[in-house]
Amino acid sequence: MRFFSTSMFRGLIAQVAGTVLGMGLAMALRVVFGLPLSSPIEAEDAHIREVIVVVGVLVGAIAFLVGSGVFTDWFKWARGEETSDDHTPDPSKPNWMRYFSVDFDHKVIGVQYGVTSLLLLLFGGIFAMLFRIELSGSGITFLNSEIFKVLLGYDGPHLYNTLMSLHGIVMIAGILLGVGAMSNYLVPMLIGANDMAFPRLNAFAFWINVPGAAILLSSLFFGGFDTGWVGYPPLSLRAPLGMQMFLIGVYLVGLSSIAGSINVIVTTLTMRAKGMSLFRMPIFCWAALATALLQFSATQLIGLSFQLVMLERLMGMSFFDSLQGGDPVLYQHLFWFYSHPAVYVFILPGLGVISELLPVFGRKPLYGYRWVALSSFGIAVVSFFVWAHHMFVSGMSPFLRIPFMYSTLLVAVPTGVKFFSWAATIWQGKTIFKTPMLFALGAVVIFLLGGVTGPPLATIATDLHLHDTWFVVGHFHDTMFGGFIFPFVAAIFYWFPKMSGRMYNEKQGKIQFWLMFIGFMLMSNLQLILGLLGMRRRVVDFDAALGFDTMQLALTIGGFMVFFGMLLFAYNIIRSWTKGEVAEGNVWDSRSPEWQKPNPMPLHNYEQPFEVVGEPYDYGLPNSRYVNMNPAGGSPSAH
Amino acid sequence: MADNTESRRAALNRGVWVALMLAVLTFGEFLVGVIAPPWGTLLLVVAAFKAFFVITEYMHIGRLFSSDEEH
Amino acid sequence: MIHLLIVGVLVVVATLGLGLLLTQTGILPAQASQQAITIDWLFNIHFWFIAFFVALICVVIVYSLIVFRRKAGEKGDGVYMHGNQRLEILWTVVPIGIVLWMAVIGGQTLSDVERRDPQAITVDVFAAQWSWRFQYEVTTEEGVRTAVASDVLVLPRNQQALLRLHSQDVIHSFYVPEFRVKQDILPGGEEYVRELRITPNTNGTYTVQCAEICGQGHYSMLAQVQVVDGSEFTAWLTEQAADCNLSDVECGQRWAETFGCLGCHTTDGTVKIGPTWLGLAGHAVELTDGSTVTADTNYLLTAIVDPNAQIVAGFQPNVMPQNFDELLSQEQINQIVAFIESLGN
Amino acid sequence: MSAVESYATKLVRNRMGLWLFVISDAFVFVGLFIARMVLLGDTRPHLDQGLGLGVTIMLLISSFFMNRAEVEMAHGNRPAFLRNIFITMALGVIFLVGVVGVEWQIAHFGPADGQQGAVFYAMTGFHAFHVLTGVIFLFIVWNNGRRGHYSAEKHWAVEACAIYWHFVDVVWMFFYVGLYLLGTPIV
Repeated sequence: MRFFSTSMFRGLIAQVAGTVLGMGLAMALRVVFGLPLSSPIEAEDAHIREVIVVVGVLVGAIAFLVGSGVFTDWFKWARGEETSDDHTPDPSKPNWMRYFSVDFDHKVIGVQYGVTSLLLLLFGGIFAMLFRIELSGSGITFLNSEIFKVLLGYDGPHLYNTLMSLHGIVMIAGILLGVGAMSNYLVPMLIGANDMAFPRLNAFAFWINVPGAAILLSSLFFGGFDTGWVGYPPLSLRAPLGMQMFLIGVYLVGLSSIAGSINVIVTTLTMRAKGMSLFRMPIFCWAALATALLQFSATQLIGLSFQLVMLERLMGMSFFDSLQGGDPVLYQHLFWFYSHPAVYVFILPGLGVISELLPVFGRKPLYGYRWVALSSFGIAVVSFFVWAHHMFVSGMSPFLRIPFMYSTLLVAVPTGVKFFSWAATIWQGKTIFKTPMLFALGAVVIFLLGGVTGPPLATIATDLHLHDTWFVVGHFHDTMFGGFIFPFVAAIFYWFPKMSGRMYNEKQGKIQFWLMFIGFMLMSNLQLILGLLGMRRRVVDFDAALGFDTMQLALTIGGFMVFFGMLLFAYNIIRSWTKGEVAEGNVWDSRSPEWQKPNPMPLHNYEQPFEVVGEPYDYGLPNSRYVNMNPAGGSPSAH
Repeated sequence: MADNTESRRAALNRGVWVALMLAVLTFGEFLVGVIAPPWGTLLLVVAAFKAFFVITEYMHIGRLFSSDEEH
Repeated sequence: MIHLLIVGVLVVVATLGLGLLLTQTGILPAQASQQAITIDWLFNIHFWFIAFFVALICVVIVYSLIVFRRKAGEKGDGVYMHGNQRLEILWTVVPIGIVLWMAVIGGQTLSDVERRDPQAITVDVFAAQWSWRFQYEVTTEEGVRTAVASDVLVLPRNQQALLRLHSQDVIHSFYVPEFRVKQDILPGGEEYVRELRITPNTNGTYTVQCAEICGQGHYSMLAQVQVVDGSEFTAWLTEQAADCNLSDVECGQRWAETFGCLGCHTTDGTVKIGPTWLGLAGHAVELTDGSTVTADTNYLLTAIVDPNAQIVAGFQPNVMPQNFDELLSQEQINQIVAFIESLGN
Repeated sequence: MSAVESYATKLVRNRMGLWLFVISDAFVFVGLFIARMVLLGDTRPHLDQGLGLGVTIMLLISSFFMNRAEVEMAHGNRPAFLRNIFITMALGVIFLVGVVGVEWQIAHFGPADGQQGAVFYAMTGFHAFHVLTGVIFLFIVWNNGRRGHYSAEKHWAVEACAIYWHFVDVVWMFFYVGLYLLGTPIV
């Protein structure tokens, strides 16, 4: 019953009420201005409904935030009232309630991000499995089932397009939240801060995702959309109402990303422990900082491009419809200016986790720390100048193509530095094969595939063949699994004792790894081969004469292996959270400051600020310390 | 407050100078834009100049990089 | 040192194995154009680099994990080595050199692929949701210039074809895997027409696919490409340029095929994107506003030239192109109606 | 319990956070400006020049008063601060009325009329939304100042408000050129 007094519940109730209210408001305004509420002409009637629903949904999103209570402190400030900086939780409430309520503790927010992320990844996975069943053979069969028509009002190719588009964007939202989870949970802890710089902004940045995700998923019930996750106009101008839900949902998630990244930058730059110069930060913080720089700047342009599409749909303003004087290629420029750097937003934190874990389990220093740190920045900076490689065949000005080919190929250089450094770190290491390390190693291999399949796409002549084929799908899944999914799973296993105070089940973790690694290799290599053979992407059906049936069936099996691996993961962490073996002390024998504290992490991370006295990854160097946990007392607690 | 009077005067005067500068530039822009439209690039340069004034003088971007308080 | 030597040998072996696997097992479709030859040459260079890089990293990692792994009961840390400035500079500078070289040969390949032949024959490609139409300009024996439309792209072998790509609604993309090239097709006027040059070099039948998602029927937006000898091509074009001298119904069927009607409307009763034509003419049709009309000749004429006027229940407005009255002559429209009416029972 | 952080420490963070927000927001306007350059090129919408100059001057003068208000507060001169910030707010409202209330009504085209309508209403609309939020911010600061908040030492809210308001002004400097002065008018 206490669930009913949580922010989550109050927010969702407020969102429903707000949506209804907003729709009523829109209708009332139309009546006041003498506009019709319906029209005998089908197209016009649909447009009127769209305007009303969009206003309702926007009001609903704001209502969620007000209802959940994220704004409460800010409203107090606006009225000139003081608020307390002490966020010690109410002891009369059970601990689980904190995770469903507005809480300013970065560890709670980090877990909230993480759980929401995993939920979205689950939805994205279910969508993928649905259309994978369809794609396991030629002919349209499964998605023509009566049940879909009954449930959603549409089926067949349109359902495929909707599922495929939603799979893409829901996964991306899930990944963005996962990035938020890692940044929020880890950055303050690793740099010795007790919280983020702006705890309220942090809570806002998380909670805005909840209505955002709800709206995004609701597009399934508003007729879906058939544009893929890129939403290119003019197609997105003609898509059903579900398109608007996609645009609004992504916009809200993007807003979260911007707010969160500002927090990360300020926290990293101003709240480091004494003695922690930038080049003595744990390597993950470099990745988080580079990520945040991309997020806070580029995200605005996808927001803008989506708003312009919304305005074009709602008000008939012609930005992108070339039949009305707009320019469809302009949208692609605005969209990719974010969406290319976004890919690095997804992978940089993951690469940071890999760099963080390899030394701990290899018992060796991270090879070339400075180069690894700066390569994150190199990738971030270069990524601003490569967006048009998504547009080699788009019909943009031809003179743009060659410069973008050069800049894109240059991304290989800092990425290469990372690979060489990882290989050198692993070389001659006394590797301990615990689950987090398995996932980190798996990530290196998978990301390697993603890396080497990049240059054929970056080179225009070969891209002419590969663009919009399954090769792109394979390349992208390689980078996402190697750059995010595997490192994210590794990070959750690795810091699980910090979160819960307990250990995960090692055996299940290892089964999960092999299930996912083998399944993924099967899946992604077949995607790459299908693409090379010329199978275009985003099609519900393919000609049986092409002979792709067997490969597609195997691909589906690989996909399901990955899916079941993730289900096992969910089972493992849910069960271990309460039933796992109690994990005491420095489980991994790590030098990092957070492991010098008890598990789970104390409420206020470091009551006693620590001092950095050495390099972070000097494993194998006798008598070296990274942190002095008790600078006043002088007694070393870290080795 | 008496000890602040001098710095206050100086700050207010600075504000006046910036405003005058902006007014002159804006009027110039207007004339160029209305009389000689092809000089578009020049107008953007002038606008950037104005923006630079506001960012340094009114928005005090310098404070971002100074750790000590000015007053 | 001995370890590095073994790794070196293994890298060479793995590179050779992987490189041969990628270049010799036919993971690219058949080549059917001059452009494909050039592009595949570049693909093979990429494949060798991929093979080398994958081999290098994987061999080092796997070798280290197996040989140096922590054996049972072993304690202590790995070898302390925190970095080597020279090595780092080396593996930054060498890749820069490599990618610059790749970019240079990439640029050369591109200019090779896009080389213009002034003798190229021009074909106007019209893409619409969800059909293809190819239009040739022919000068008949009497010296009259006339357009020939076809739903099959016929191209002469060893002659460059200049495709001018037009879209009537959303973005599409012209893609024939065997030709290796692809170009998005933008809607809008002449300003948005994009060009693609292909020099087919092997006779055969291929498929044009739309490679940019364009809505419900995207998956079925296919057309046939036939590469034939030059003389055969000329004969085909002359034949097409002749007026349709068949019966109205047969001519109607021909227009329905060439102008893409059958991409959405079937003649066998299955429902695709639009209503089927089988058993349509003369029968009652329920509209979205709930009313019912009879599909007589007038209804069919309106449905072709102004498709949004009456939407059949269960179908969407704005799906069918609204410019058929510009594309087709009145005679052609009448013949299509005659064809639909022939399917009435 | 962690030590309560000092006002000065927080001020450094707040400034950095606000500036990051401003830079981030600037990307939207840069995007809009690029869209304008792509869609309109060397033409400009057909607009009332007098009105354009008028609202621009209003906004510039408001920035001047905003600066005065901040200087006065930094020197603890509350009445002058309140007076100046009120004038800023009033000028902001006049700007809004000038753009949304007058220019939008007398323009020769609506939002759905081709690229010039799309560009003009999008640019002024996005900017007007920022002016509106700025006016609300000014009102909150004015209202709290009236009730005795802020001092010469602690007035971050005033500084934040000033930075935001000047930012809105800076954006308009470019938008004024982009909408009213650049290129030849579309007839």
